[in-house]
Amino acid sequence: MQETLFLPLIIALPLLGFVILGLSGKRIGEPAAGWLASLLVLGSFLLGLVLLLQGGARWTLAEWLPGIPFSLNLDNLSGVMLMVVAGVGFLIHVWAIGYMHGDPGYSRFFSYFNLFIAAMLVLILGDSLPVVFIGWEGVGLASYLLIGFWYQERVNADSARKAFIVNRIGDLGFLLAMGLLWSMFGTLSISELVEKVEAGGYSFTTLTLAGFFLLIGAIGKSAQVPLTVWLPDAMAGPTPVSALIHAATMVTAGVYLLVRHAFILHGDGFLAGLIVTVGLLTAFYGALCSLGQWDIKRIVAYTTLSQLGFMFVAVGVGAYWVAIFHIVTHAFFKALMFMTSGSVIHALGGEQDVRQMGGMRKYLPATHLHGLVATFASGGLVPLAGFWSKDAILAYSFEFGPWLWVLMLGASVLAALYSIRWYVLVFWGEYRGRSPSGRTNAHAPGGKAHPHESPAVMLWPNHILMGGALGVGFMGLPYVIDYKNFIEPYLTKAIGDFPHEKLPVVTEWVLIIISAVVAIAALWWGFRFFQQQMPAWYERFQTAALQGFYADAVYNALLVNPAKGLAELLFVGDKGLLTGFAGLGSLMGGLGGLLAKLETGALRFYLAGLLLALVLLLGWGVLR
Amino acid sequence: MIHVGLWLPLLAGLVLLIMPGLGRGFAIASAAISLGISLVLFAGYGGQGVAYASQTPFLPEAGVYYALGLDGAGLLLWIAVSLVVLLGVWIADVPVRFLAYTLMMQTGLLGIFAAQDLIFFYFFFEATLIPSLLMLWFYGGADRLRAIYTFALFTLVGSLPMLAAIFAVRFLGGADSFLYTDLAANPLTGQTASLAFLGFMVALAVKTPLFPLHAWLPSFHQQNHPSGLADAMGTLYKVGIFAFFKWAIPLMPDGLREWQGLLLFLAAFGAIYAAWVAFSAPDWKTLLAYAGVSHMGVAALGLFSGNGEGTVGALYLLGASMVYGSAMFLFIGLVYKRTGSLETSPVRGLAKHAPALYVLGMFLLMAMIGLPGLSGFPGELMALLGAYKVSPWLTFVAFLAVIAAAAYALTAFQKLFQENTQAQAVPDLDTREWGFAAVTVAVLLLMGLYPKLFTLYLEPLGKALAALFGGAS
Amino acid sequence: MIWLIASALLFSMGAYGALTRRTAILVFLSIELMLNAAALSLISFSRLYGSLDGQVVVLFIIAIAAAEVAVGLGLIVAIFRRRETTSVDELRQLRG
Amino acid sequence: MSVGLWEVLALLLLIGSGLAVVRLQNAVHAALALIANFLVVAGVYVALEARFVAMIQIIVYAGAIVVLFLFVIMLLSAASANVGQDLMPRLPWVAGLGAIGLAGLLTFAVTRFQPPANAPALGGGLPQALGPLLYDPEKWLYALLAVGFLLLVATVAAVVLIEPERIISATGHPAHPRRDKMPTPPMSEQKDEKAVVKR
Repeated sequence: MQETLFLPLIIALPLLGFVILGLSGKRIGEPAAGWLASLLVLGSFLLGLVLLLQGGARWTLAEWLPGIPFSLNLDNLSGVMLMVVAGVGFLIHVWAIGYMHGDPGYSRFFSYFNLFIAAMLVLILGDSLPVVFIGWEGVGLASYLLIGFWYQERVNADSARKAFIVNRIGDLGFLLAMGLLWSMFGTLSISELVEKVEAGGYSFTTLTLAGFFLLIGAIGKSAQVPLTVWLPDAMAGPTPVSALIHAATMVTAGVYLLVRHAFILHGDGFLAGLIVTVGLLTAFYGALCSLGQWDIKRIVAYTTLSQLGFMFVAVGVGAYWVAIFHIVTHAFFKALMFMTSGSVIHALGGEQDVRQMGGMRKYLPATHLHGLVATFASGGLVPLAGFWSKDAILAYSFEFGPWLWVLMLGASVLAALYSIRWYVLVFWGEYRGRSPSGRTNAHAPGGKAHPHESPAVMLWPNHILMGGALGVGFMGLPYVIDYKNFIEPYLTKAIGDFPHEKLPVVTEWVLIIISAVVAIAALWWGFRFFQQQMPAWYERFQTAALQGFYADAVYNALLVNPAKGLAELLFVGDKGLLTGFAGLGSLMGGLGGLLAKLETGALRFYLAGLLLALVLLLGWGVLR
Repeated sequence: MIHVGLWLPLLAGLVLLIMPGLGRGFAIASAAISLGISLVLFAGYGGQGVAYASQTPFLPEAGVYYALGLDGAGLLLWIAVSLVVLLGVWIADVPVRFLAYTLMMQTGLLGIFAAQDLIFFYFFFEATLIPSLLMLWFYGGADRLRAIYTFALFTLVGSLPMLAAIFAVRFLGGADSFLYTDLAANPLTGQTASLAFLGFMVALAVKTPLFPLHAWLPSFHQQNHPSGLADAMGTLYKVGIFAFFKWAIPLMPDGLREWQGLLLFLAAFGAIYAAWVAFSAPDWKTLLAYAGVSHMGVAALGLFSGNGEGTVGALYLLGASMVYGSAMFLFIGLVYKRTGSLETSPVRGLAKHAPALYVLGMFLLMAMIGLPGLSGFPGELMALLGAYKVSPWLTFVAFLAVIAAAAYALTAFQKLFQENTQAQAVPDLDTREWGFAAVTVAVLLLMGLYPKLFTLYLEPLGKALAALFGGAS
Repeated sequence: MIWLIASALLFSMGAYGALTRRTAILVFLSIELMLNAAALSLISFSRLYGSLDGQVVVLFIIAIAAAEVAVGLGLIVAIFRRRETTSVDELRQLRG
Repeated sequence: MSVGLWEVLALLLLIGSGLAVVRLQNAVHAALALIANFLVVAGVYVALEARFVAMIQIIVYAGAIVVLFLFVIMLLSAASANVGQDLMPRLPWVAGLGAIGLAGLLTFAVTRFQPPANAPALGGGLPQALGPLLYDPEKWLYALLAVGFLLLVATVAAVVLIEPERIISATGHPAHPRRDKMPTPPMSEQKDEKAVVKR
C-alpha cells in the first residue's frame, strides 16, 4: 500500500476529459472528441492496472470536512471493479465512437460519458463514505444526463427524471446510514469502520439498522424490488449508455457497496434473509418481464434486473466474492448483449422493435456471433463466463438452504429462456422489417433497405468483449475443478475472510451437472418454442409482462399521484397559512373596533367617562 | 479595515443615490472593493476567536458600544454576502437607484455578521429591512402593497419580543454592557432563559425562516423585481441561523435546552413540508422561496442539535445557500429577461438555443438540491451527522426533502429547458453573463470540493457551542 | 374648612350640570361653575396656609376663564350659524 | 373654626344658587343664578381675606363673563335649556350618582385635612400685597405675561370665529371651509384597503 498522487490522477483523467469536452467539445469535433475521451479512460485503466500490480495504493487528504478525511483506497476489491469499469468502459467508449456518429450532440455525449467514468471511479475508490457518496450521486447525475441525452423528446426527459428521483430514495438510505455510523463510531472512513466493528462494544441491533440503510441505498442504485421501475425506462438513453451504465457498471454499484460493507452485513440473519428475498424477487420479476417485451433494449434491461437479483442473492448468502465475480462476468456478457443489440439497431437505422427484426444472422454475421456468445453466456451454457459465476451462486445458495437452490435454479431456467428468446427473435427466422420506404433515422442516413454490418470501430470492442464473455469465467472455477482458483483468495483479501463450510465434492459435482444440464435443456427448449406461433396462455402472460406487471401503474396510483395531489393541497394550505396570520391581525383589528365603538362622538358621554374616572381615581387616592 | 469594509457600501450607495450618473460601474467597483476587503480579512484571520475586534463607547452609560469583530462564521458570511452583491450588481438589469439600495443593504447585512454588541446587532438587523422594503416598494410587482405589509409586519412584530428579550438578557443576566463578551460571560439560566429565548425565537424564526413563520416569504419573492436582485438580497437577509448561533444560544443555552424538541420538530417538518409545497409552485420565484425554506429547515435542524458537526453544517449550509440561492434568483432573472415570464408550467425548451444558459442552470440546480461535490452538500452532510445523533427520526423526516427536492427542481427544470421540439428562440449568454456564470460555477465547485477552506475556521466555533450546550442530548 | 366643603359641593353640582344639560351654552355655564369652585378652594387654602400665591393663581384663573369664554362662546355661535343647533347630542362629528 | 350664622347663610345661598344653575330650565334664569352664585362667592372671598380677588370676581366674572353668556343666549334665542333629541336619557341618573359620589369623596378628603396652625395674616389680600408678587420676575411675572398674550390670542380667535366671511375675503384664506364643501372621507380609499386585506 503506497501513498501516491497517481491514485487521484486515475479519477482526474476522465474528469479532465469532461471539462475539456464540455467547454470546447464543439471545436474538437468528430471523431477526435470520441478518441480523446476513450484514450483518457484507457489511461485510467492502465494507470489503475499498474498501481494494482504494485499492490494497491492509498491517497488521503486529511480533514476534508471536520473529522472526515478525503481518502481513496485501491485494494483488490476496488481494483477488480476499477478494471471492469475502466476496461469495459473503454471498450464501450470506442464502440460509441461509431454508434454516435453524426449525432449533433457528439462531443456532449463523450463529455458526459467521461463524467460518468470519473464519478464511478470515485465511487469505487472512495474509502471515506462521503467520498463514496460523491461518486454515488455523481453517477446518478451522469445517468440522468445520459438517459435524457435526447431531451428534446418528452419521454426521454421524463425517464431521466424518474431515474434520478427513484435513485434519490436510495440515496436517502445511504445518507441515513452515514448518520447512523457516524453516531455509532464517530468515523466514516471504511477502513477505520472495519477496525471499530471488529473491536466491538456497540449494539448489534443498531448495526443491523445501519446495514438496512445501506441496503436501501443499494436497492435504489441497483434497481432491486421495489425500486426497479426506473431501469427499464432508462433505456431511453443512447445504447452505449445502456450498455455502460445500466448494465455493466453503475447498477452493480449497489452490489459493490454491500460487498464493501460485508463486515457489517456478515452473520446477520435478518439482513441476509432480506437481501436474499429482495434478490430473489428481482431475479424472477426481471426474468418474467423480459419474456414479454418487444423493445430490444427493454428485453435486455429486464435481463439485467434479473442478473442483479442473482448478485443480491449472492451477497445475501454470504458469497461476497461470488457477487463480485458475477459482476465481472455479467459486465462482459451483458455489455456484449447490449452492444450487439446496439449494432442491430444501428444496422436497421434506429429500429428497436424485435417484431421488425429477425434473420439478422444472414445480414450481420459478425454481430450474430457476438449475439450467440452473449446468449450462451447469459443463459449459462458450459463453459462460458456466465455459467461459472452462476454456478457459484447456486452452490452457495444450496449451503444457505436447498429451497433457495431450487428457486435459484428456476430463475436460471428463466434466464436461459429470455436469453434465447432475444437471440431467436433478433437473429433467427426471416427479416420481418419494413420496405425501403420505412422510417429514416439520424444513425442511418437515407434509411437503407438492407441491414448493414457495423464499422470496425464498433466490431472490435465487441470482439474483445466476446473474448471476455468466453474466458473470464475460468478465473473463478469451483474448487472441485480448480482447488485454488484465482479470484476467491484475491478478493477475500480485501473483503475480509468469512470462512464457510465447503460442500462435499460429490454434492458439488451433482449441482454443477444439474445446473449445466438444465441450462442446456432450457436453451434448447426455448430455441424451439420461440420459433413457433405463440400459444394463447403465453400471449396473455406477455400482455401483463409487457407492462412490467403494472408496477408503474401501481406506483402512480399509490404513491406518485397522491404525492402530487398532496403537494397541491399543501400549496393551497400554505396560502391559507398566510390568511391565518392575516386572521390573527384582523382579530386585533376587531378588538380595536370594539374599543372604537366607545368613540360615540357625544360630548356628554365623554364627560361621563371623565367623571367616572375622576371618581375612581379620587376614590383610590382618598380611600387607600 | 473592518470599518471601511462595513461602511463603504453604505457610503457608495448614498453617493450613487445622489449622483445616479455614476452608473453601474461605480456600484460594481464598490462591490468589488468590498469583496476584496472581505478576502483580505479572511486571509489575515488567525483561525481562533474574534479577530479585528474594536470597541468604542457609544452610549457608555447604557452599556452600548460600537463594537465590531469577525469570527470564522462572520468571515464566511461576509465573503458570501460580498460575493453575491458583486454578482448581483454585475448581472441584474435594474435602475441605478436599485443598485444604490442594494449597496446600502449590504452594509446592514455585513453589520449583522460583524456586530459584537447586542444593541448594534439589533440595529443592523432592523435597519437592513429599510432598503429591502424600499426595493420592494419602488420596483415590486402589482400586488406589492400586500407583500410589503406582510413582510414588514412579520419582521417588526417578530422583532419586538426579541427587543424585550435583549433587555432581559442584559439586565436579568447581570452583564455590565451589551457587549457579546460581557453577555456571554453572564448567560441567563432556568425559566428566565427559556422565556427570553422564546423572544429571540420568534424574531429569528421569521428570518430563518422556520415553519410556520415562513408565510411572508413567498409573496415577498413573488412581488419583487423580476431581475432577481432584490430576491438575492432577501436570501442574504435570512440570517436567523446565524443569529441563533451567535446570540441566542450562547446567551441562553438553557433556552435551547427547553425549546430544543419543538425547534427540531419545526425545522424537520419545515424541511419536508416546504420541499413538498415547492412541487406545486406556479412560478420559479415561489419555487425557489420554498426551496430556501426547505434548506434552512435542514440547516436549522443541524444547528438545534447543539453539537459540533451540526453547527458547522448549519453555518456552512447557510453560507452556501446564500451563494447558490441568490445565484439561482439572479439566474431566473436572466431567464425572465429572455422569456418575459416566470411561470413553471409552460414548456419552453430553452436549451436548444441557449445551451450555455442550460448548463449554468443545471449547475445551480444541482448545487441547490445538494449534489455532492457542489456547494450544498458539505453543509447538508454535516447537519445530517449532527442531527442524527440527537434525533434519528426527525432527521429521517427532514431528509425526505432530498427526494422531494429532486422532484420539484427537475420537474420545473425540464419544462423550462428540455422537451424543446418547439423551442422558443432566445439568445444565449452574452459576455457579461459569461462572467457571472464563470464566477458562480467556480465558487460552487470550490465550496463543494474543498470545504476545508471554511470548515477549518467553523470547527472551533462548533466545538465551542457544543461545549456550551453540554451533553444535553 | 367649611368653604372647602362648599367648594366640593359646588364642583359636584357643576359636574352634574355639565352632564345633564344638552345645550352647549348651559354645559359651558356648568363648567364655569366648576371653575369657580376650584377658585374658591384655592382661596380657602390660601387663607389656611397664609400664602398669597393662591390668590394670584385665582386671578389667573379668572383671566383665563375670560379668554376661554370668549373663544368658547365664539365657537358656539359659529357652530350655531352652520348647524342651527346648540345641542351637544347632535354635534357628533368628532366620532372616530 | 367656628361656624357662625353668616357662614351657614352663605353656604345655603351657594348651594341654592348652584342647584339653580344646573337645574333651571330657562337658560336666562340659569345664567342669572350663576351671577348670584358668583356674588355670594365674592362675599366669601372678602371673608377669606381676598378682597382684591373679590372685586375682580364681581367685575370680571359676574359683570363681564356671565353677561357675555346672557348676550349669546339671547342672540341665539336659545333660552330653552334642553334642545334637540335626548340621546342618553339615563345619563342624569349616572350624573347624579357620580356627582354625589364625587361630593362625598371630596368632602371626606377635605374633612381629613389638617391645616397648619398659626398661619400668617394675609393683609386682607389687597393689591399692595398682590402686586409685588405678580410683577416679581422670580414669582409670577412670566405667567402674567403669558396670560396677557393668551387674552390677545383669544380676542383675535373670537373675532375670526364669528366673522369668518370677512376674514376670507380679506386674506383669501379659507379658515372655515363651508360645510357643504367639506371633503368627505374618501370612500374609495377605504374600499381599497379592505380589498387588499381580503386578497
